[in-house]
Amino acid sequence: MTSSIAEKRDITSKNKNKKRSQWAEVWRRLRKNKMAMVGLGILIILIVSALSAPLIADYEDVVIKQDLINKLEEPSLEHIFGKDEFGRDIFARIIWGARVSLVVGIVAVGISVISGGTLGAVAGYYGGKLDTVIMRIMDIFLAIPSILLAIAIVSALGPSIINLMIAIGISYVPTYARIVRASVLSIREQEFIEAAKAIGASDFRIILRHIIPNALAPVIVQGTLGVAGAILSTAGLSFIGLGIQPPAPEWGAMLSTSRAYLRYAWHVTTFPGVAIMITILALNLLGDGLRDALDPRLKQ
Amino acid sequence: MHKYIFKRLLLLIPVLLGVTFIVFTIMSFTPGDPAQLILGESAPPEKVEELRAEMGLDDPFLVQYFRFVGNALRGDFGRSYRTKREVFAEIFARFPNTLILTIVAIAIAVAIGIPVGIISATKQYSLMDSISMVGALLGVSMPNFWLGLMLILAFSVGLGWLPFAGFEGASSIILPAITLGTGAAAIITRMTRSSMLEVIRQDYIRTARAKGVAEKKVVNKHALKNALIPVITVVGLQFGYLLGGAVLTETVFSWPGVGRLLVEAIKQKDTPTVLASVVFMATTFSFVNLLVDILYAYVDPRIKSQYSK
Amino acid sequence: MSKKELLNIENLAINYITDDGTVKAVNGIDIKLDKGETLGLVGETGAGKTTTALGIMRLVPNPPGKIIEGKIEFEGRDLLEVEEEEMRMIRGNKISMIFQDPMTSLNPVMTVGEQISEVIEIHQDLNRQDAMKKAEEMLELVGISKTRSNNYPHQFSGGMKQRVIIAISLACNPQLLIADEPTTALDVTIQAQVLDLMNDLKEEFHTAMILITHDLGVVSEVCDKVAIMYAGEIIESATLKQLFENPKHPYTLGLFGSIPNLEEESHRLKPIKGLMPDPTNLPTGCKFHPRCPYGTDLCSKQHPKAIEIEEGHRVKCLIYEGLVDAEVKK
Amino acid sequence: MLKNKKFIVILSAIMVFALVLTGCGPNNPEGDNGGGGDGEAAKDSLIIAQGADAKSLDPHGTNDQPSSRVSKQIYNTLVEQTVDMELVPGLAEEWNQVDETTWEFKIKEGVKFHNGEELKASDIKFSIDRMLESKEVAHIVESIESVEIVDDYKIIIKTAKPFGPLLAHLAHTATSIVNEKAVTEAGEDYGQKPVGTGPFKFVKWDAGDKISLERFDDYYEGPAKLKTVVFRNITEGTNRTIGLETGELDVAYEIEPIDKGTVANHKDLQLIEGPSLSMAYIGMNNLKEPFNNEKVRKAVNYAIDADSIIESVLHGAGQKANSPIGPRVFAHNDTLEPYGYDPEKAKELLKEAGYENGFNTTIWTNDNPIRLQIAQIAQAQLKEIGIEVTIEPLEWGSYLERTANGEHDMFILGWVSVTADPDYGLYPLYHSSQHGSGGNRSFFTNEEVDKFLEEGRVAIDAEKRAEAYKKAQEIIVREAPDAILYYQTQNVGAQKSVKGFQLHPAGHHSIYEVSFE
Repeated sequence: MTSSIAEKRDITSKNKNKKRSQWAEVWRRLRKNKMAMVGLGILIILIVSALSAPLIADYEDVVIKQDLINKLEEPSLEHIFGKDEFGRDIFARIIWGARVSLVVGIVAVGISVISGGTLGAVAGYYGGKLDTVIMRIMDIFLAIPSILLAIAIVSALGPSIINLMIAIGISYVPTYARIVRASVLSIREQEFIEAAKAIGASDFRIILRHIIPNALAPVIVQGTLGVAGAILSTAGLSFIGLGIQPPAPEWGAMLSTSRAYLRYAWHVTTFPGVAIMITILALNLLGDGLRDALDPRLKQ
Repeated sequence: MHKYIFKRLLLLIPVLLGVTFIVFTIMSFTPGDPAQLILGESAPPEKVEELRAEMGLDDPFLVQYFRFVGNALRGDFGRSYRTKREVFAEIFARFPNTLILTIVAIAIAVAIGIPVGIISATKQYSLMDSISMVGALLGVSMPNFWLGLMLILAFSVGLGWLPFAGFEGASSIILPAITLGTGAAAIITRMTRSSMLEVIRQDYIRTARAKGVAEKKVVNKHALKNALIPVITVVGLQFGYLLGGAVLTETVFSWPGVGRLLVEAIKQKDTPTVLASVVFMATTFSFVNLLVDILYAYVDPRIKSQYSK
Repeated sequence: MSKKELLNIENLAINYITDDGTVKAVNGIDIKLDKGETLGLVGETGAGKTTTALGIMRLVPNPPGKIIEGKIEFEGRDLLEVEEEEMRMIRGNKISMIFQDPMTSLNPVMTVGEQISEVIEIHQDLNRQDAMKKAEEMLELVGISKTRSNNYPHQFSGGMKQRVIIAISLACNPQLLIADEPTTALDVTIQAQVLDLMNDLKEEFHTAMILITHDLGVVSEVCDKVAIMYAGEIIESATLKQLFENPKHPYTLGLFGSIPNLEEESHRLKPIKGLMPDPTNLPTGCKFHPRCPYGTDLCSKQHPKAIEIEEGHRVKCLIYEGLVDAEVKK
Repeated sequence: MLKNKKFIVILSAIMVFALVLTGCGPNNPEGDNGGGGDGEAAKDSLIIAQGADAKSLDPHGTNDQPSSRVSKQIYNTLVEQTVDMELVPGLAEEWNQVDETTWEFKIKEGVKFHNGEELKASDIKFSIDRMLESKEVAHIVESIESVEIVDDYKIIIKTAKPFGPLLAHLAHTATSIVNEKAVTEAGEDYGQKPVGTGPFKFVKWDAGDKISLERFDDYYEGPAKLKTVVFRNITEGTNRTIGLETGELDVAYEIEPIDKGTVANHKDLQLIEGPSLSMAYIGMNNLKEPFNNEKVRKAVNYAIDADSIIESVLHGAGQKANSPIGPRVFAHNDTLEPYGYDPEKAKELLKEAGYENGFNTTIWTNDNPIRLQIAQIAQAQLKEIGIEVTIEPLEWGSYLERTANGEHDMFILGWVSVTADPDYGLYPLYHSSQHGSGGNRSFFTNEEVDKFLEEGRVAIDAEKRAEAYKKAQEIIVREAPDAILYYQTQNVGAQKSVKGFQLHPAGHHSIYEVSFE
């Protein structure tokens, strides 16, 4: 009896060690993927500049301060991206906008990952009726196009940055529930779960300690791409008038509110548009790289 | 197979009930009074009250919901709060426009995505591969309303080749369909490529080569059909996504589709229109899913035998 | 070159070039095979047996694989020199191959009939219907009812699938059949059946065969000649009799020591100590020296040459070059 | 194999279904939509773009601008208002006021409806009774107590109380005269099957896309010059200009301020600008601190620079307002001085009111881009005097509901005095009985103003009315319940070949006189 417990424990701890080295292995493979590293590099630059935004430009005095006399000013040495329709420095707004866009993207995905992941894990782990009920509800949500669900939620709750994150987050819950459920179903059958059950671990503990870490790979990949999707959704919502409150700088809102000036002041839409594109590009490159790095079949 | 299809259609009922319930809940329990909206900025409170009563908005939530379900079962989705028009007629006039836009967009996406994906997989690491992958990445990265605006500037204003807006004959669908389909084309390209790369590594491809099958045939006959299985899923998902996401494109191009109607209706708390549009969309979405699953069975005999069980 | 000679591989070297380094999978091997003869190619996983087989078919995946040097003479022509198109006409026709895992070697979305008839259509001047008819005959030949030619692979068991693959590989009556561990993935009871079937058909069609395996038992039943591979080299080759009666190389001896023998009384199995070397970082000198019970300093420095110790029996070991003094015993 | 066949059958069935559905879509490529000002001789088809689709062509079912713009071409009213806001006979040939509450109208003879019916007094009674029943437009005619038919061409309208602006109200597009038979026949679908007496008759409505009208040859004032008029729905403002440039549109309403120069300078295009009856204002909740303090409200007025808003948001397409009703509206008080931009004075007033260090507040707006821009400028300008404003965009529905409930601090709205009568422009916004959803969302309460507004309403004598309204305006501006910003200038872009287009200040322009050169 005791020996068997020791044995199982051994298996679990081995599994843990395996995990650690597995992440190191993933990182090693990821590092070799040049495109993924380019993506990661861009993201790091974005995050750093978002974090250091207050050092680059003062929010009150530059980002939201209007200068109507010099509105739509072309890029110059002083204002490298030019000025917008209120005479605000576009460069400063883009740097600050990185904060908003990244936060919206990450928090929205966080909401969907946590709620979708939990639902999916519970459904997949317990199976049976609970599974059926949860997944049917997810099917219902899936049948409502996600952008429309987001529109309905934002227009119901009112457009604000928090509601935006909630709306986008909720609309992608079913996606993550499905992904997590699928990987939980395959993991559930594996031996180390049996082992953990045998030593009397609680369900909660098993889900938290064993299943979730093992189901993480597809979620990480989807999540990276999901942040990109959330940023695009935010831009789309801004376009139909459900963006965040002005004058907070958000790339999608900058792009869509200045679209009337597209023909007269190229810089007003180009820079926010390019900022969005580069970010999405970087997230996609990283997501693809992660997918390859996490795919055990590619280990060779 | 029949049984399977029947079963799937049966499943549509609870899904639609669920969808309408969720939407009804959102519409009912959030601020904004339809009666007030109908009457506008200057309407005495008594008038608003009167209208509310007349519209049945004062009844308990569940009563309202089941009244809707009851009427809907008889094919009566009611009249729009905004236009007083029969919701069904309104949607029937506009839904086909969205559907045709989505179909053309997805057709463009498939027509571009699959061949480019195949070429780029079979010529992995070639210049062609790099170009198409960069193109695909740009395609998914671009906010599509922006793309649409620029397409209008280029092809309507600049070159004068294509109509700038509306649904005025076949040529007007080109720009909106490209706008809507670009993202999907990019996703399908990437999916086809990675799926193809995956399949090309499989043992049975080696078997085919060992049989002396020409490389072209290895790709087109042996690999493609297998590689298409995940691509079909993506195409199906994208179809649903485009159907819902068409609203942005519709707005840019003043396309008379149901997406714009729906957004307008949501904003105006026009519950009957919202419910009916969502029912239409969800039904179409479910049909597309079913179609995808049937296509699966067609492509993959393993799945077919599963359905027959 | 004797008239009977079918295949003559000389100094074949195949590398896999990856980011992690170059894997020397096949490292200057020589194989000779006559018509109708069966060669057993034996070695542990990773010894380079499958790569050798793919090399003969010219199907080494490129990238990362690359044939570095050597020649593969088949019916007097160097296969490494012929055009791809011509090579294609040889594959499945004059040389065919049976792969290790029947579960994944058949295309899941084509019927087995189609998969058999395809090879016939390519190489024989038959229309689709006749090819299908021939395919059905082949199915019957491997013991599957022709009524099942419309079935898909997933409707067959592993053993049946391997039979289908055998049907594919023999459909065009090849001169040479390469069977890469054809039975490893099968149940033990099925293994024997499949092996017997192959053997019978090979006899019937007078096909030469290279049987890749790590199972010396199988070899003893089927093969005329044996070549033992270790780390990309053939370290010992001989006739079946020579090898089983008089194994010379310490590694070969080790292989015999690691299988139970019912006839001889032996108290304990003697597994070969250690593991196969890292293919990206092969030892210098004799590749086997770190695991060899007789290994000396010299073994780690000098690469042994192949020594013919009796007719048809060649060994690569410094002991037989007389450079290392040791008495090799079972 | 058999299974495959079945599959194909199912697949094709689905395809056919899809095709049938899509077949219902529009497939009538517009024959002659080109001709960007190149003066094709026979061009008689006008394409007009506006920013939204009409809701309903039942004039009694809705009161929104996009619908009115179309309805205006289909229907007539008893009294009509010229572009100079002069009241002239419409379907009524003449009228006279019998006593304070009784009006007699003589109806033109021989006026035909599009369905061939002749206009009779019964149609007018039917129309007005129908308006009174309608939730959407009843408020426009609510003063009317009864309509009596004298004979086929004479009716008597009685109001419950004397009602000064009756004629102006009868000129409102919502009081369009419909045909009893047509309405009864169409039932609830009348909004899609309108029948009027106007110069153009309804042909087809492609929902969300366009409405096609055709010349009505029996129009009582003679047939229009154009054969067909199409109202297209082009949501994006910039695209309307693009459509003019590509020649796909002949007329585009509401050119974006930024695009005005493009249209004006284009060799084939003309920009038509003129005053409108609409006013924009920033409201304050007079019941809530600190806006219950007049000094604070005045400070806000001084702090906001309406000129800079007009300049940067409207690109000059507006006039600084000095009163809630504009100069085109009857009894506009032109002696009132608008609050100038004076941040120093604003700060002083704040100090006097006890808000030396300013305060935090919120400003609500809906998702109208113009209002969002105004909000941002106001936010920046109020910050100068120490008022920290948070902008909260709300959905129109909750915006209306919550401002009606008085939950707001500040908000941005506009008002159109469609009838060009001060009653329409002032009563809902400033009478204390209209608090909340009635229209007085500032919750302004002033007994004197109430009195003057009631006086103006019941008085018949124009001078007496004018005096009451001028006084009311004076008090309103003095008490500053809101910050009145500007009167908007309206504009229309058109091909140069389009002749005879006149802007109507109320926003619904008549196409009757329009032709191509």
